[in-house]
Amino acid sequence: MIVAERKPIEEIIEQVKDVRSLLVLGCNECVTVCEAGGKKEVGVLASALRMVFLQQAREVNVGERTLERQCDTEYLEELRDAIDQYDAVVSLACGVGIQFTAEKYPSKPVYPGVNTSFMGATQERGVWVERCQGCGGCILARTGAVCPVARCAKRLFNGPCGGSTDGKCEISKDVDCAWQLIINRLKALNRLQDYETLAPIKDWSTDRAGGPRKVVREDLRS
Amino acid sequence: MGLPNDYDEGLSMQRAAFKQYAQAIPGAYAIRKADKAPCRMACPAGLNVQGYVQMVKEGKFHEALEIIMEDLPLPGVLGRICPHGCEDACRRAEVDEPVAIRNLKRLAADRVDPRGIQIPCAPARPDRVAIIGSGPAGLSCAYHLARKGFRSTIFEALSQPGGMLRVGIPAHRLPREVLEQEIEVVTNLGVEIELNTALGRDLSIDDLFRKGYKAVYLALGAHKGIELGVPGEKADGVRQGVDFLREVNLTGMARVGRKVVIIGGGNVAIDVSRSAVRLGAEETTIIYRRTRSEMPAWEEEIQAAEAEGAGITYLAAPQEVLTRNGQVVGLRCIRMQLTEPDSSGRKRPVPIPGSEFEIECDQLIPAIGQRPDLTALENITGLTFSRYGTLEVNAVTYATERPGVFAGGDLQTGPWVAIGAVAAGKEAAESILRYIEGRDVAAGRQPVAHENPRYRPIPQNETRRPRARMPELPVAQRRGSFNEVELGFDEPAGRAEAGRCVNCGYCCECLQCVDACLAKAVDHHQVPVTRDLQVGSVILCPGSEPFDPAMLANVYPYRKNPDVVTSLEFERLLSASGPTMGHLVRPSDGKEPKKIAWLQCVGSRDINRSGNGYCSSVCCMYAIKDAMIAKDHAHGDLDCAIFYMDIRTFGKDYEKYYTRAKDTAGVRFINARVHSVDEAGPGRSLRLRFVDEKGEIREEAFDMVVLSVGLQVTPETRELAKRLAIDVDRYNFAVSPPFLPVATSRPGVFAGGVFQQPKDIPGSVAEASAAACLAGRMLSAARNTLTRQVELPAEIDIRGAEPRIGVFVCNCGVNIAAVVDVKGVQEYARTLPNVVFAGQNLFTCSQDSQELMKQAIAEHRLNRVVVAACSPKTHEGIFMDTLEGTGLNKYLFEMANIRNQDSWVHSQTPRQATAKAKQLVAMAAARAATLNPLAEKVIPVNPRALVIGGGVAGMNAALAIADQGYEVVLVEKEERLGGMAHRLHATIEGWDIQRYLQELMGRVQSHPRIQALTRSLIVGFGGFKGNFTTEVLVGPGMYERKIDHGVVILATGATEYRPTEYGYGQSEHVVTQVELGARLQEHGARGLAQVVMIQCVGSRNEQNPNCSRVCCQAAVKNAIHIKDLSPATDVFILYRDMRTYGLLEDYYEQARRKGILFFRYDADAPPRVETRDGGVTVTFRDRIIGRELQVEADLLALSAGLVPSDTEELSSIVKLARTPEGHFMEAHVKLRPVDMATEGLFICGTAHSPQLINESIGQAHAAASRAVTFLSKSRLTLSAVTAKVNPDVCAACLICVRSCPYHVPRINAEGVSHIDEALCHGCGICAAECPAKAIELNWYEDEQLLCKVDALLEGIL
Amino acid sequence: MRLNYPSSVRIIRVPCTGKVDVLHLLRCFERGADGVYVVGCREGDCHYQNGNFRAKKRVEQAQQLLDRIGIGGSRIRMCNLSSSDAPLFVRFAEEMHAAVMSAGPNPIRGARAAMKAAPDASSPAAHP
Amino acid sequence: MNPNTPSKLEKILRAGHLAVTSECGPPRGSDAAHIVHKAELIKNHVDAINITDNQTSVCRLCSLAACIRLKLMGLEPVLQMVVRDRNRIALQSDILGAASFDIHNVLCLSGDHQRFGDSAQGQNVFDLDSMQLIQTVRRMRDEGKFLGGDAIGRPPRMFVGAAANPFADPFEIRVPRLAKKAAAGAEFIQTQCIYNIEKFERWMEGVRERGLHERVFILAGVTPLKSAGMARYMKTKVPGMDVPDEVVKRMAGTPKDKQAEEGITICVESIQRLKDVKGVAGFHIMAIEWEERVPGIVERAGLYPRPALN
Repeated sequence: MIVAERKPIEEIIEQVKDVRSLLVLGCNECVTVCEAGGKKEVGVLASALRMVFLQQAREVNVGERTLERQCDTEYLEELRDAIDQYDAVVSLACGVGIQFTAEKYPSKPVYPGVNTSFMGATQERGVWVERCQGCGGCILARTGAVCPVARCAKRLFNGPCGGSTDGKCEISKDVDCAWQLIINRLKALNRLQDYETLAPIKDWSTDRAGGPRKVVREDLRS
Repeated sequence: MGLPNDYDEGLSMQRAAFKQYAQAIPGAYAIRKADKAPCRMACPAGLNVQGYVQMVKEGKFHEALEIIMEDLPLPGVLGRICPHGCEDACRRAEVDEPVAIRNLKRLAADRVDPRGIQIPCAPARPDRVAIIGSGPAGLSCAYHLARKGFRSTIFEALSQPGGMLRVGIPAHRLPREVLEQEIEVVTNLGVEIELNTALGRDLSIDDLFRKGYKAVYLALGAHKGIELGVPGEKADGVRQGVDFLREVNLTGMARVGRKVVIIGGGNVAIDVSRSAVRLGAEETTIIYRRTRSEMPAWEEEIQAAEAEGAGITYLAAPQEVLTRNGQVVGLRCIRMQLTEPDSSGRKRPVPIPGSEFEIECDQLIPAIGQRPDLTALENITGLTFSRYGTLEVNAVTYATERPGVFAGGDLQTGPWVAIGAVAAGKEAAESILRYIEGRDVAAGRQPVAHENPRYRPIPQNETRRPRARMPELPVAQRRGSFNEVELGFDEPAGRAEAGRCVNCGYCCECLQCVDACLAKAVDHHQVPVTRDLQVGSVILCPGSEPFDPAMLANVYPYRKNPDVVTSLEFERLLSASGPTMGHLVRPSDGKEPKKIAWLQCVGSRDINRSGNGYCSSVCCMYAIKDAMIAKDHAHGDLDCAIFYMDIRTFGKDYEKYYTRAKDTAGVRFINARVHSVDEAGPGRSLRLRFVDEKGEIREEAFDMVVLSVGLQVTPETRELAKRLAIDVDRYNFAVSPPFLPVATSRPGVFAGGVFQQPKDIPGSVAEASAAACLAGRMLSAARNTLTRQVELPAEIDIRGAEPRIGVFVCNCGVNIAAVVDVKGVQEYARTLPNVVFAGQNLFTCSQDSQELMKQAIAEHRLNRVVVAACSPKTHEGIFMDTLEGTGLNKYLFEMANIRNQDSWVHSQTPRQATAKAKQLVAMAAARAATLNPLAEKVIPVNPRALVIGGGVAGMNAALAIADQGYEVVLVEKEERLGGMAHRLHATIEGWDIQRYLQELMGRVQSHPRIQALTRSLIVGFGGFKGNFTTEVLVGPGMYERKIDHGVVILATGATEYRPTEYGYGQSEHVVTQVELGARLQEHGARGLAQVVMIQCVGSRNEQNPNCSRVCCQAAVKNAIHIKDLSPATDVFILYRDMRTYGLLEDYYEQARRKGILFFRYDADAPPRVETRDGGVTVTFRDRIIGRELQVEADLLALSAGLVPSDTEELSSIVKLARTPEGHFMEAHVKLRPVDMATEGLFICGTAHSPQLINESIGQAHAAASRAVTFLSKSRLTLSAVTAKVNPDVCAACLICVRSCPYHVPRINAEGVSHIDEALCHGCGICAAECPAKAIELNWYEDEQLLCKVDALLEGIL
Repeated sequence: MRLNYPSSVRIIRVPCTGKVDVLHLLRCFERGADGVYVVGCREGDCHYQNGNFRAKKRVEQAQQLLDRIGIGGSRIRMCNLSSSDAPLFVRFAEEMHAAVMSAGPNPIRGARAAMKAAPDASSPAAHP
Repeated sequence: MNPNTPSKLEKILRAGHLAVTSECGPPRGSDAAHIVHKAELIKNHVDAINITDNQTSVCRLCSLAACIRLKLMGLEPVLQMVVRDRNRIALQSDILGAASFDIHNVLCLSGDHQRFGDSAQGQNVFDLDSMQLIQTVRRMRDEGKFLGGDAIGRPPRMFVGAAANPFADPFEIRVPRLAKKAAAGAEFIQTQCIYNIEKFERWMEGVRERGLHERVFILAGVTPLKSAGMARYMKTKVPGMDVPDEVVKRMAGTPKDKQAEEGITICVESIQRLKDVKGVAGFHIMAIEWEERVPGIVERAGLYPRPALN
C-alpha cells in the first residue's frame, strides 16, 4: 500500500489560514490502513482545525467526508453536490488522491493533509516500512526478493558497502542492511553463489528518470 | 455513638448503625445490638437508660426527653428523687463508678421543658377511666391511657395533686414548680384532676361505673404512718413523720419543737430532720436501731442531714415516750446490738439489757414506715388485701378481683419507690386498654427472663474517669429555706458524665434511626426466629478467625504497645478505605515508620503456647505482600524485615513473588525466631531480640512490629460442628474421608474453606465450588424443580417513533434530597428535549416506585427511560427489568448518577450539586434519545463435556459431571487411564492410592454417560462457550473424531521432573522421591543404613522458579516410612525451607520426633554429591555449627519437582494462556481459580499447578461444578453490548484484529472484519481504534457518548 | 466513602478506557470544556487486559495535538486507580481541578465570547 | 608483468615493490596552497597521493581539481571518485577531464551516505554503484567506449582501484565481494584501516585461497591513532571499523601526552606485521589531518627510501 504520514498540523493550518469554509476529505484505502487519512483522522484534523478557527474567533465551516477512494474519479463524483459549500479541500489521501481530487474539481483549491511517504507495509501496529520504489525494472529475482533499490541507502546492486555493521546500515542502527538481508536470503535459498554475478548497470529509464510514467494495456482499453 | 469499627480491626470508630465497609455489597446498613443494657433492665419502668444517656452525651436533650417520656411523664421529678436502681446495675462500676444516670435525666429535664415535648397520642376514644389518687401511679396511668386515646379523671383526696411526690418529699429535694410542670405534662393531654375528692367520702366505685367510667384505677398510696407501739405515744408533741411532712408540704409550715427527736432510718426520717431544721428546730436527733450501713436512707441524704446539723444515734430503740402534762419531754431508749440477719437480709437488732438511756426533747416524730389507709376500700366488694395491709392484684395485669378495677402503686406494694409506681401505672393502662377492648388482658405480657445476657465487653483500655459530683447549695443558705439543695449539672459536665457510659447494648435504641429512615426500614422489634428448612445437603463455610496474640502478651507487647499490630490491623492501615486512608503511619504517633518487622508463625506451628501445631498456610504470603505494599506506599524509603522459620510460598507462582520481594524490592528475610519485643529508646522504637542462623543473639530496633497471626476455627464453629454431629480433629478442623476433600464424616454435609483446613483464597474458592459439586451430585434430580420463570410481555416496536423520554428523579431518602434540590431537577428535566414526563420518587428502586414507573411508561407512552439516582453498577439491572416488564427493550435505559457522583461528594456545596445534577440529567436524557433497542443473542448449550486428561483429576471431573446427568467424553493420551497416580502408593496420611485408583477407573469405565477415549490426541479445536467442536485422533489407528461439546475441562496433569543434578541417572543409588516410594513399597528399607534426601531439585531455580509444593511432604512421608520400617536407618533431609503447610506440619513434627535429621542449605551453596561404588557421598554445610558435614549414603533421594505435561501444543490448538513454566493460566488467580479466561473452559489438577492428590480431586470437583453451571442451562443469553462492524466502510485494515485483547475480529470471506458477538467481551477497544470508524460498540456508540459531551457543554460557547 | 471533591467534575461512563477515542477527547475541547481526564484501572489491572494502555496513548496523542493548536496539553490527563481507592480518586479530581484552574478557561470560550460581542459576527458555523 | 597504463603506482607494484600511498583531503575552500602544502609534506615518502572526494559527505574542493594541482607539481595523484554525487554522464565526463591532465590512477568508491555530512537533506544519485564505475572506467580505457557505446577520442589510461573493507559485515561475502571487484576490473585495492590484524589475516587467507592477491594489488590501509579518544570513537562510531579492545586499552593505558606517539608506534608495528602477510602489496597510510607524521611512519616502518623508477 501507499504509506503516508500525517502532516504537521501547523503546516495544514498555514495552508488553510484564509479559507472561510473547508472540507476535510479522507480516503478509505491505503491511508486508512496506515492510519493517516481515514475517517478517524478526518475527524481528528477537522476537530483540531475547528478549534484553531474558534480560537481565532472565526466562523469557518469545517466539513468532514471520507470517500471510498480518491484515486477514482467515480468516487470523487460523490462530492459533486457538496463541494460548492466549501472554499477549499484538505485531502488526507495520498498524492495521487489529492491530485485526482484537484483534477476533478479544477476550480477548488485542494491542499495536502498528509505527506505521502512510500509504498510499504505495516510491520507492526504503528510501524510502516518501505519495500518498493516503483523503479519499473524489478530485479528481485536476483536479490532473493529483497530490493536493494528500496532498501539499500545507496541503492547498491553488487553488495554491501563498507558501512554494513552487525546487519545494520551505516545510516542508522534502526535500518537493516539490505545486503545483509539479501545475503541471508540467498544463503537460505542455497544460492549464495548468485551473489558473485555482477549486476548489469541499471536502466533507470523506467524509474522517475524517464519522466512521468504511464502504464497502458491496450487489451484492456475500451 | 462511638464504637470500634471491627472491619478496621478497631483502628477507627463507627456508630451502632453502620455499613460494614464502603464498598460492601449489598451496600446496606446493619445495627449492632446486644441484650438490653443492665440499667434498662434494672429500671422498674424499663426506661431506655442507655438511649437517653447517649442523647445527653450528644447534647440532644430534646431527644433524650423523648426517650424518657416514652415511659415516664415525670422526668424532672424522677431525675431528682429516684433511688436509681439503674446505677446499681451499671457496668461502668467495673471500671470505676457507675454513671450518674439519675442526674443526667434531670439534666435533660433542666435543659428542655418537658411540657414542650410532643407526646404522640392515639386518636381520642370515647371511653373514660377514673383514677383514684394523683401520685406517681395515678399520673402514670393517666398519662399512658391518654397516649392510648383514653381520657381519664383523677380524683385526689388532698387539696393539691401529686400524692406522695408532693406531700412526702420536701421542696428542698423536689421544687414544687418542677412537680407542677410535670403534672401539667399529664393534664396537657386532657387528663382532668378533681381535687379534694376522696374515695369513700365523696364517691364510690359503684358511682364511678354508674357515671359511665369504663374502668377504675386505684392508686391511693400509703400515707398512714406506722405507730411506734410504745407507751406515751399519744402525748402532745408526738407526731407521725408522714403527717408532719404532709402539713409542711401542703402549707409550707408546721409546728416544730426546739429539740426534735426523730425515730427511723429511712428517707422520711431524714426529710423530717431536714425540714425541721429549715422550720427552725435548734437541734434534731435521729434514733436508729441499726448501724449507719443498714440505714435505708440514701447516703447523700444522710450526709446532707448531718451537714445541716442533725445528730444520729445508732443502735438505739425507743422504749417509752416521756411526758409531762401530756406533753412530750423526752424519750427513753435502749441500746441495741446486731445479731444474725433477719428476713430482710439486714442484721437483726436486739436490745442490750440494762442499757436504757434518756434523751430530752420537746417534739418526737416517729418515721418508721407507712402503710395504705384502707378505710375507703375495706368494704368494697371484690377487693382483697394482703396480710401486709396492701391491696392484692394480678402481678402482671394489676387487675383486682373486681372486673374493671385495677390498682397499683404503694397501695398495692406498700411504700416503695416512685418509679415502681410509675411502672405500675403504665402496665395498668395497658390492661385497661385491653379490658375495654375486650381482649385478653394478660396475653403476651409474662415477664421475659434474661439469662446470661450478652453485653458489649468493656474495652480493656478504658481509662478511669471519676463520676461527676453535683454542686449543692451551701449549708449556710439552707436553714429557713426550702430552696433546692442539689443544683444540677451544667451541660459540659453532664455530657462528659454521659460519655462514661460503656454502651452495654451497643445500639442504645434511641430510635433516631427509625425516624431518620424515610423508607421505614428499621425495625427494632425484630427478634431471632427459629425456622425449619428441608434441605438435601448442607455446606459449611464458616470461615475462621485470626489468632488473638493478646494471650502471648509476655512475648509480644500486643495491646500494650500500639505499634505492635496484627497483620490484619496492618492491612487496614494499608487500605485506601482504612482508618488512615492508606497512609501508612504508626498508630502511636501518626508518624511514618522507617523500619517494620514482621514476625511469622504467631499462633501457628506452635503447640506450646497457642496450641496451634498446624501451619496456617497463608501468613508467609500475606506478610510478603504487605511488606511489598508498605514499601510501595512509603515510596521506597522503608526497611521491611520478615522474621521467619521457613518461608512457605508454595502456591502457584508465589515463589516468584517471594523472589521478587527478596531480590528486587529489597525486603529482608531473616531466618530467626524472635525471643522478645521491648519498647525501647526515644521515638518509641521496638527492640527485637533474636537468635540468628549462626546461633548468635542479636538485637535490632524497629518502628513497628507486625504479628503474622495464624488462622483458627472459632468456638462458634466448634459448637456448630457438634450440633451437626460432624467430626473435627484436635485443632477443630473438619475431618474428611480419604480422597473426598470437602466431604465430612456425615454424608450430605460438606465443608469448605479454612474450616476444612488452613488455606488461601484460591483454595477456598475452589473448595466452595467443589462442595457445591458434591451437593449438586446428590441433588441433581431436583435441579430446576423450584425455579420460576418470569413471564415478559412482547417487546414494543419503537422503530420510527420519536423519542419519548421519561425522567425519574430519585430523592434516595435524604441521600440525594438533603443536598440536591430534587424538585428543581425534576422541573428542569421536563424542559429537556424529548422529555415528556418527569417524576420524582422517595426511593426509585422500591417496589412501589417500580410499579409507578410502569404506570408512567404506559400512561405517557414512554419509549426511553432515564433514572437520575445512584450507580448503574448496582441498580441498572433493577430498572432494566422494570422496562422489560412493560415491554420496552431494556437497553432503552440510561442512568444519571446524582448520588454517588453528586450529592454524596458535593455535600458541602449544595448549589453546585444541584446544578451538576441538572447537567447529569441533561446528559442522560440526550443519550437516552440516541439509544436503540438491542437484541441479546441466545445461544444453545450442548450439554456434553469434554475432559482432557484421564488422571485422577480428569476422572473425578468426568464422574462428577456424569453423575449429574451430563454426557462426558474423556480423552487420555496414554493407553490406560490413571496418569501419574499409577506411580504413587500411599498418601502421607497412609491412604492407599492404588486401591483408590482402581476403584476410580472402574467407575469411569462402567459409567453409562462417560466415553473414555485412550491413546487419543487433540488436533483441532473451535467454537465458543456452549458450542465447541474438538477434533481428536483416536487409538492406534488414529482415526479422526469430531466431538461437539459445551464445555472443556483441562486436566492434563504433570510428571515428575527428571533431574540432571546430583548424579541422577549415573548411579542406581540416586533416585527420585517417587522412585524411592516405589522401592520402599517393593523392597522395604533393606540395606539402607544412611539415606539422604535433597529438596528443591528442579524447583525454585532459574529454569523453574516455582515451588513444586508436594516435595517437602513427599520427603517427610518417605522418611517416616523408612524410619517405621527401619528405625536404625539415619535419614538426612537437606532442605531450603520445609514447606509442610497446613496440617502437614504435624508430620514434619512427627518426623523430627522420630529422629530424622533436617539441615537447611543455601541455594547458592547446594550439597555436593559424589557417586561411588555402593552409594554416594553427600557433603553439605551445617549452618548452625558452621562446618561441612559428609554423609556416606546408601541412597540419595532427590525431591524432584513437578513439571506440567504437554501443555505447549494443546495451548496452541485451544489458544490457552500458559505461565512461562507451562502451567495453564486461570482467568483470575484468586476469584476464578478453575476457570480459564475463555468462557466454557475449566482447569484442574496439576495442569493448573503442582498439588497433592487430594487437592487435585478437590479442584476436579470444583471444575466440574463450574462446568455444570453451563451444562445445566439449555441456552445462554449473551450481552448485547458487543462490537459490530459496518461492512460498507470497513477497510479490512486489520487494526481491530490486532488490537482486540481477545483475538475475536476476523477478516471474513467478504474481505471485511467480522466480530462474533458470542466471543466479544464488549470492551470497545476495536471501536476506538478503527481508523475507518467502521466499528461501533452497541450501547456505547460514538454518538451515544458524544451527545453527552454536547449536552453537557451546550451553550457554553 | 463519600469524600468531597470539586464539583466541576462530570463523569461519562465507558465500559473500558480503551473505548475512549481521541475524537471523543477532542470533541470535549471543541465544545468548550476546560479539561478532561480519563480514569482507568491501574496499569496491569485492566479488566480487558490492555484497554488502559490504549487510552494512555490516546490521551498522549490528544495532549500533543492540543499543545500544538494552542488549547494546551495540560488540560488533559490519564489517571489510573483501583475502584476501591476513593482517596486517590479525590486527589486526581483535585489535581485536575487545580490544573484547569491554572490553565484558565479554554481559549475557545474567550474567543467565542468576543465574537458574540462583536456585532458583525459572520454566518453561523455548520458543524457536522 | 607489463603495466597497462602509464601509472607510476602501477609500475612500482608490478615491479614487485611494496608500494606506499597516502591521502590528502582537499580544503573546504578554494585556497590551493593548502593542498600544495600537504603534498609537500609527504611527497618524498609516498609513491602516490589519494585525493578524497567529499569524504564523509562534507562539501570540499573537488577531487579532480586537487589532483590536477598535484599533477602540476609533478606528483602522482590517485583520483578518488564516489558514485554518490554524479550520474554516469558526470562521472564519465570527469574521468575524461582527469585523463586530459594525464591523471593515471582512479579509485572507485560508493561514498559515505550524505546523512551524516553537511547536506543531509540533499538528494543522492547512485546511478551506478562502485562496482559499475570500475566497469565503466575499464570499458572506457580498454574498449575506448562510453557506456552508451560511442567511441571515445583518446580514451583515458587509468590504473583502476577500488576499496575493500575486510571488517564490514557480512564477513562471509567480504572475499567474494573482492572477487567481484576484481572481476569488474579493479587492479589495485586499498583497504579500510586495519587494527584487527588477525581478522585481516583471516580475510587474506580467503583472498589467497581464491588467488585474488595475484589478480589485484592489495594495499593494506593503516591510520595512526592520535589519542585514546580517537580509538574509542573509531571503535564505536565509525561503521565498518574494527578496533580491538587491546588497541583501545593500549591507547588508554598511555599517558595523554604520549598517546600520539603510541599511536604512531602501533601504526608502525602494524605495518611491520602486515609486511609478513602474503599478498600484501603495499600500504595506504591514511593519516587523517596528520600528514606531517607520514614521513616518520614510512621511515620507521622501513619503507624509506621509496624506490625510484627509471
